[in-house]
Amino acid sequence: MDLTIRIAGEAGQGVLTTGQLLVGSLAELGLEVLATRSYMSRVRGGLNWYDIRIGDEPLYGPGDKVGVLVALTDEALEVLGEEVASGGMILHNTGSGKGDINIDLEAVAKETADSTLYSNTVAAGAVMALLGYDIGVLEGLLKKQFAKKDEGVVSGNIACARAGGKLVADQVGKLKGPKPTRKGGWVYDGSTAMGLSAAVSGVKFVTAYPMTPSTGVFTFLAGAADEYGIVVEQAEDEIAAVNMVCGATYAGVPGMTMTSGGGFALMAEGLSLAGMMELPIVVMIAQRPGPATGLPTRTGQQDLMFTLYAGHGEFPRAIFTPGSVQQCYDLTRRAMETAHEYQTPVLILTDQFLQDMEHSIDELDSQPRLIDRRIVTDAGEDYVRYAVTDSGVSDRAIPGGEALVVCDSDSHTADGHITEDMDAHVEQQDKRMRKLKGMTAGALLPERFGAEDAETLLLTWGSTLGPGREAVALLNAKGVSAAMLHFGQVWPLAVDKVKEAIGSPKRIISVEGNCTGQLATLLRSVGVLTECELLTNYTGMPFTGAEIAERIQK
Amino acid sequence: MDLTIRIAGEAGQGVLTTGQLLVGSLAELGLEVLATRSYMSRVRGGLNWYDIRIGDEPLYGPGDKVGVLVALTDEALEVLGEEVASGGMILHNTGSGKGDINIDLEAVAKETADSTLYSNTVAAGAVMALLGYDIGVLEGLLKKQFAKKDEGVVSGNIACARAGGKLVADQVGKLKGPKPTRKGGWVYDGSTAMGLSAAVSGVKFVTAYPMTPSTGVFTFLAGAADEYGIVVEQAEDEIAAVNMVCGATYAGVPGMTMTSGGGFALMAEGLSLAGMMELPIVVMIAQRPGPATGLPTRTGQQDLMFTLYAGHGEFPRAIFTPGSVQQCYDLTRRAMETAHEYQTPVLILTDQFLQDMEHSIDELDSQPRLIDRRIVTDAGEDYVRYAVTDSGVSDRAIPGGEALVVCDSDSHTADGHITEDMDAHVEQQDKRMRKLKGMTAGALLPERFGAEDAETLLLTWGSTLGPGREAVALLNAKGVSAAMLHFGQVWPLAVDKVKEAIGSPKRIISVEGNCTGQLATLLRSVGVLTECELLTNYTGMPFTGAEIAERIQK
Amino acid sequence: MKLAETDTKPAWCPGCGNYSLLKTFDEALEEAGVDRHKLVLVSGIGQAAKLPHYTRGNVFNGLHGRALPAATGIKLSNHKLEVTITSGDGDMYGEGGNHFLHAIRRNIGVKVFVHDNQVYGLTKGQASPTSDLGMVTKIQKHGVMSLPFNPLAIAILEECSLVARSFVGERDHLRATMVAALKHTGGFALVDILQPCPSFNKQNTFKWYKQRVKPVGDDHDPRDKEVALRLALRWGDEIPIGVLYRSERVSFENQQTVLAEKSLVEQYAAAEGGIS
Amino acid sequence: MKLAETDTKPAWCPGCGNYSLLKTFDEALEEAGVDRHKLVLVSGIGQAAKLPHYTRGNVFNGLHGRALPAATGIKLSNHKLEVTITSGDGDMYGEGGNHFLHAIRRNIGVKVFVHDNQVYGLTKGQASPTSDLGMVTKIQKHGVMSLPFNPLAIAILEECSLVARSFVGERDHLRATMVAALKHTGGFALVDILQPCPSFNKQNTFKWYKQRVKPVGDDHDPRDKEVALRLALRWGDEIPIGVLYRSERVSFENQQTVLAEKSLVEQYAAAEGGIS
Ligand SMILES: Cc1ncc(C[n+]2csc(CCOP(=O)(O)OP(=O)(O)O)c2C)c(N)n1
Ligand SMILES: Cc1ncc(C[n+]2csc(CCOP(=O)(O)OP(=O)(O)O)c2C)c(N)n1
Ligand code: SF4
Ligand code: SF4
Ligand SMILES: [Mg+2]
Ligand SMILES: [Mg+2]
Repeated sequence: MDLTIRIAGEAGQGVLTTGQLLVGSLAELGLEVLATRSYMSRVRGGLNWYDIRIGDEPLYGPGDKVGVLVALTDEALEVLGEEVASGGMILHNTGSGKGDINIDLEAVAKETADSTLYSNTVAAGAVMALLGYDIGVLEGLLKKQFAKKDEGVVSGNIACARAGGKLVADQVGKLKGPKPTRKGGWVYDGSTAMGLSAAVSGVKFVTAYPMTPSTGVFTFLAGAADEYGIVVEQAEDEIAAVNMVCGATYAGVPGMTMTSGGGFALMAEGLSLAGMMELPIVVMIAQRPGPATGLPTRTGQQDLMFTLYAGHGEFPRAIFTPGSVQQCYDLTRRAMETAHEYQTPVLILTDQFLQDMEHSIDELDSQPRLIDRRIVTDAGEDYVRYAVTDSGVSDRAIPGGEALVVCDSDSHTADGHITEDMDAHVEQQDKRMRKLKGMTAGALLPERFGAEDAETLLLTWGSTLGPGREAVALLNAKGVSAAMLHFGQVWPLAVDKVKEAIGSPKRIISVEGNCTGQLATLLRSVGVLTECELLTNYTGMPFTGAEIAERIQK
Repeated sequence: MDLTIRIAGEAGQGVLTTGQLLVGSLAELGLEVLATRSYMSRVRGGLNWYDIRIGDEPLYGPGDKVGVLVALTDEALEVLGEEVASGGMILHNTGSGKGDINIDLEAVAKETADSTLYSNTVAAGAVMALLGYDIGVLEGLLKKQFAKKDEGVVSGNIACARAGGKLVADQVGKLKGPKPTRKGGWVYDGSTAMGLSAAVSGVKFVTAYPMTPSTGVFTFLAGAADEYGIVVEQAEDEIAAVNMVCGATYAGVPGMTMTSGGGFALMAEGLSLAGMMELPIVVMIAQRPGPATGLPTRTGQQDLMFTLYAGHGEFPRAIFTPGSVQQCYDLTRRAMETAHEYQTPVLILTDQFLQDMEHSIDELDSQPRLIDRRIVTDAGEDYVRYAVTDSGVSDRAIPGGEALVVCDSDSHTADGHITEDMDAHVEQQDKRMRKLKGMTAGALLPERFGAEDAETLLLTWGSTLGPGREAVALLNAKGVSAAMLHFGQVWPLAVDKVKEAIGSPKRIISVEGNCTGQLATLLRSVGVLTECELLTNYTGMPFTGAEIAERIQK
Repeated sequence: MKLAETDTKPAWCPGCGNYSLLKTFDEALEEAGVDRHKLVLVSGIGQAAKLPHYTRGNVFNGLHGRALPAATGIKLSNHKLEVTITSGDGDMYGEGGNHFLHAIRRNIGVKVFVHDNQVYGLTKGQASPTSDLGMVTKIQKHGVMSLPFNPLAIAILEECSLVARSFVGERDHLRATMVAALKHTGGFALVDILQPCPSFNKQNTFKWYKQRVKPVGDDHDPRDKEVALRLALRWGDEIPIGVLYRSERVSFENQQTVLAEKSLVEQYAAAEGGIS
Repeated sequence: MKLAETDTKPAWCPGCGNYSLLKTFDEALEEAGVDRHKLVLVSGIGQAAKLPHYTRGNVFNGLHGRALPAATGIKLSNHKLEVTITSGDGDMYGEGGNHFLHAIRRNIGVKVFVHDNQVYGLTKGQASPTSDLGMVTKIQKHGVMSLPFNPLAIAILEECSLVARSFVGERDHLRATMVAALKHTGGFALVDILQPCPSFNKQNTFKWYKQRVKPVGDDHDPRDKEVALRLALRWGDEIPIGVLYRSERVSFENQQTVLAEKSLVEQYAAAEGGIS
């Protein structure tokens, strides 16, 4: 069984604080936890919410109906009340009596600990108790969290948690939370998993211009900079960011920048530069709905084709599209490795939904395990940067040693110097493009979830992994023969293998967070697919498994 | 019959001047003329050439073998000598005797008119005479050209032209030029045709950051600004340029910017803005080989897919790809009209080859014929900018009248004000995307050259029109059943009609100036095509008809 | 999902300096007699840049950092419009820095109001080009190390047509300064407005500004470039506010021969008429 | 088609100021004792930006306008390299204007040599940000209307670590100025070099510059910001050349705690070694 707790209220009211207390406690208890965030583009006010789905079996995406709604404002209750499942309960932050449970959280906090600041703790305590969970684990968390503050803060919070618990005492039993089934403890969000992976893998230079929803990774890396030895610098604009990373990778350290679609649009020229100069840059793009500024704090999957073709001229690139928090960790490393193996730009395409998604997974290794930069250290005076090879990959030396390293944005000869000779131009272009062969051979194949011979095959990429898996399970439970193929890498594609992986199901449905079906377009363009159905959602909200399953059955 | 005259030498030596004297004279005579330029990325030195193909039947592309090579330097002779057809002649600018005709042009000019400056005229006179043409027409041209200078300049030049003619007197007859067949006079290059069309059609605001090979149009419009009433401003960068044009079109006048791939990369965000704000901007992109700086003065067709997907988020756009000087004129107007009909960005994709190509065509109308901006002038206080309509097109008012015009880069409601409401977001997104229906219905269909039932069908887009037509003629002449389909508009595509136009020939060959076959990719992506052959050329030089025909027969 | 209700009110935090800025701006527009139908409120993206949605006029709310080029295009197409920009310090001096430099050189006749809160508000508290040295944020963990950008000094150096500074906590002063900018006809007018951001800038608070701002005296001659520059460079216990500088330049649009008589929009309409 | 032969020699016009600039630069590198293996010659695109191909060192010839951010990334990854930039006035002050503003604020330790010919050379003669008022080109048909950008004054205002001007026609002066920049350890060094472009700038010719440039006297104190600014603003019958300004700042790379001991490149190599 599973259940979703939704904390909803204005920005600045502590939606996040309450939610994170619960996420920490519930994960520690050993529940499966998957939390997602919905927030508006403002710092105070508006209507934000935080959904914590808990279960006794692995969870992959957001839940469908809300089991417990903690409505911190009247608006939250009005707008979101109807999404509460039958049998669900509403805890309303007021004495007005519109909820199933009505508590003036701030008043309770004030009364209990003489501070309205702890009202979040009251709410967390109430929810824990309501679902029949031991409040002790929340108390432990509070102790850890406020270890550095004075004793009064800890005791005040603990008293508030208990007070919250007491206030729902008469309701306990009405709604039972799922049973803990795992060894608890670790919860990560996509941003943290990506940032951690980059740090562990040896990113040494990070620069970005802040842009939602990519700022989480940037902030994580700024926080981790001293520990891992990273130079983190805020750029004056995205053009500076991508060009700085080009410089850094040329000089010899793994570099990375992160942005969203609008910022990435400004990086297209720099991407082309990295392609021409053969620099192993990594750009992380966290998608949000466009065009233009669009909905800055929402989610979407509209930039696949743009990412694939961004930059003038033709050059090889790889695009990874992690689908889970675990993949955020795994594929960030893989992106860095691919960039260095092939000396060409690599993109990581993610989105608000996944960046903010928290998931209870096993502990991620935080010990440095630097990737191999694949540089040559013994190059001598006769070194040339762009030697023509079968693989398209040339020995890469870095400046400072005996070899002079000459890189050019113009067409160049093997020695890196500018040329207008057309034979050299073609030879170098062919050399660069040959990398695609190796990159294709090494590319991640789409992963199948469900039976080999399923009649209906869902195609998904990126963050739709979780909702897609859940949809398959729901469909299967209803006797529908369905499976899913998820693309964790969308470029390059091993055409024959992908064709084989798709097989010939009765129905093929591309499930995408955009309105034109970009994965389907891509697959058609390489000849993997002819016709397929589209199931799209471009509301700014992620899919849920139930939504997909339902729309497929219609 | 046809014949190519090639003038070759260093930048700054007068290659262009000589060539243009000849082009003007030969067109005036009534020959079919098609001239193309090859130059290096430098201001002086290097090796540039100018090919003037003349014929007694319509010409569409550059010639294959050179009939007359005017080699202004030794290098020109060495590098280009072998491209002279058998029976062709070399006029070498020296007494050294390596050419068929050896004239020290500067010495002759000095001797004849006491100025080395007129050496170009000597060369032009020599070529005219050599081919058996009347030098009088060249004299007329010189008179017109130097009408404002003092008499000495005119007479000096005329004397030099005659001197040139005399020096080849003993060679006359060896090589006969084709016969004039048309009423002569008008010659235009692609840049002029485009610029003139924009001016005539009512572009009122033009801004750009200089970038080869788009600067020709920019320069033409700067020159025409006073006559046509255009504000022309050089922007500080391409980002400024595209955003200025967004502002100008919002305010109510047709606006345009021009650049090449690298500059366009910087405009991708602005393009997305125009999509979101529904602004009728026109961006002209003159392609050159990339990636990055690449070969700045050469030609290529590598940016089709980039142009199609540039900008984050999904929004409608149209892409025109003129193939001839005449189409530069016709489709620039059509681009402006389409932008205004659908209130969305429209792109014109051209390249160095076509921008610099001169062609003897009928006179282009230079009288203003302003396009209909399709604005409403009677909107009142209750006006909203983004009314939801079936066509997706809303009434467009411009600021300054009674209606307040509110445009937003964020998701917005019909009144243009920022919203985070997802229903409004989806409603507006659907509205914008609905424009594609009308745009598709009105889209230019690919044009067929050759028999309906040809066994081999060439697919071409943009500037490959001419070489493609010539290839078809050559193939047909050899008994090969071949035809061509040329795309003057590549987006949106009327899928069914394009399918029909393609039919089911035995062989389909996409002939493209890139290495991945971008038109073929595009056609596959929309389901118009499955497999096809590729015939590519990414050397930086344009195709010739002979080259295409030969490679097809292999 | 209907979230519309929440969008009609300004999306600013309680206590934000933008509220009084907006109010004063509205008053200044009235006082300067600006016809709302001829007014185009241009902005980029940021908290400041939302302002146009909360008042009346034509609105062009464009891209982050790109208000100036958009406004330039608007002004050149129809120079009879009053074109204002409301922008943030990140928007105008960070992402938009190059346009700032060159628009002043051009002297395009737009009125630029920068809500200078010395921080990136909307993206939650990173340093901006005007952040003071040492300011610690989640990105600038060791404090800001880049010298603050001084927009007024740069503008004066570039002989910007009108250069002023004010503070949202001095409403009369702010209104008067805004009116001066709105009435200005010589070209580019820059008003940098100190605006507390209680959510993210805990250093340069309302009180911090209030204690420091000091209007330049009536005897200050804004034609004196050297003095103006000296005032602009003052940032410490005392921060001079007021119109610091005025230059004698002709606006860009008034130098265009093509615009000597009619705006481009008028010319187009006339030509269309002539043809139809 | 083989066009290689023509590429090995500088692709500049005969009589171009870049030739003596290149020669002097080579001499300055020798005189300053720069190890060519530790030298990275960064550039953008333009005539000036081709220079790195014509001398010896590591080369990063990047995008038009983007030399500064690339150089910043290089310097931060390996601050033990000597990172120089050769750039044009369009490259550095036009397309690259925003980076110019912010790199100086950052005080990144790179040496910037701007070949200032007051025109766009490579694209054949459009006005650049430093073109004089009134200069007529094929684009600026009515002459340049934007006030010229004054890079030195802006740099001084931003307390750029070292600010200098020189002229290719004064080779000893130029060499000495270049050496001063190369030996500078305090951060960002700007040398704006007046460079005649006989092909496209018919106004500011060799002779025009030669008649006007005047070295600042030995008594000039480059620590005096006001005087430096006054010198930088002088542009007319007399154009001061020399090191106009020096500030007391610590370079950006020297403020990074992470770089206190080793460069990032060294750290990576060490960590790799530890693992393998
Ligand atoms: C190209 C681009 N980069 C980044 C962003 C994200 N962004 C939005 S507002 C903002 C900064 C806001 O700071 P400021 O301009 O000072 O305005 P404030 O919110 O402080 O008023 C940023 C970085 C964006 N929208 N577009
Ligand atoms: C993004 C981009 N825009 C435009 C260009 C075209 N371009 C190349 S060099 C140049 C200007 C050259 O002027 P400057 O920097 O002063 O150098 P100079 O040639 O005068 O030495 C321009 C506009 C380009 N390469 N890239
Ligand atoms: S974040 Fe700061 S500037 Fe933005 S609304 Fe809140 S207080 Fe105002
Ligand atoms: S165009 Fe000017 S700057 Fe460029 S090489 Fe020629 S003379 Fe020198
Ligand atoms: Mg701000
Ligand atoms: Mg220059």
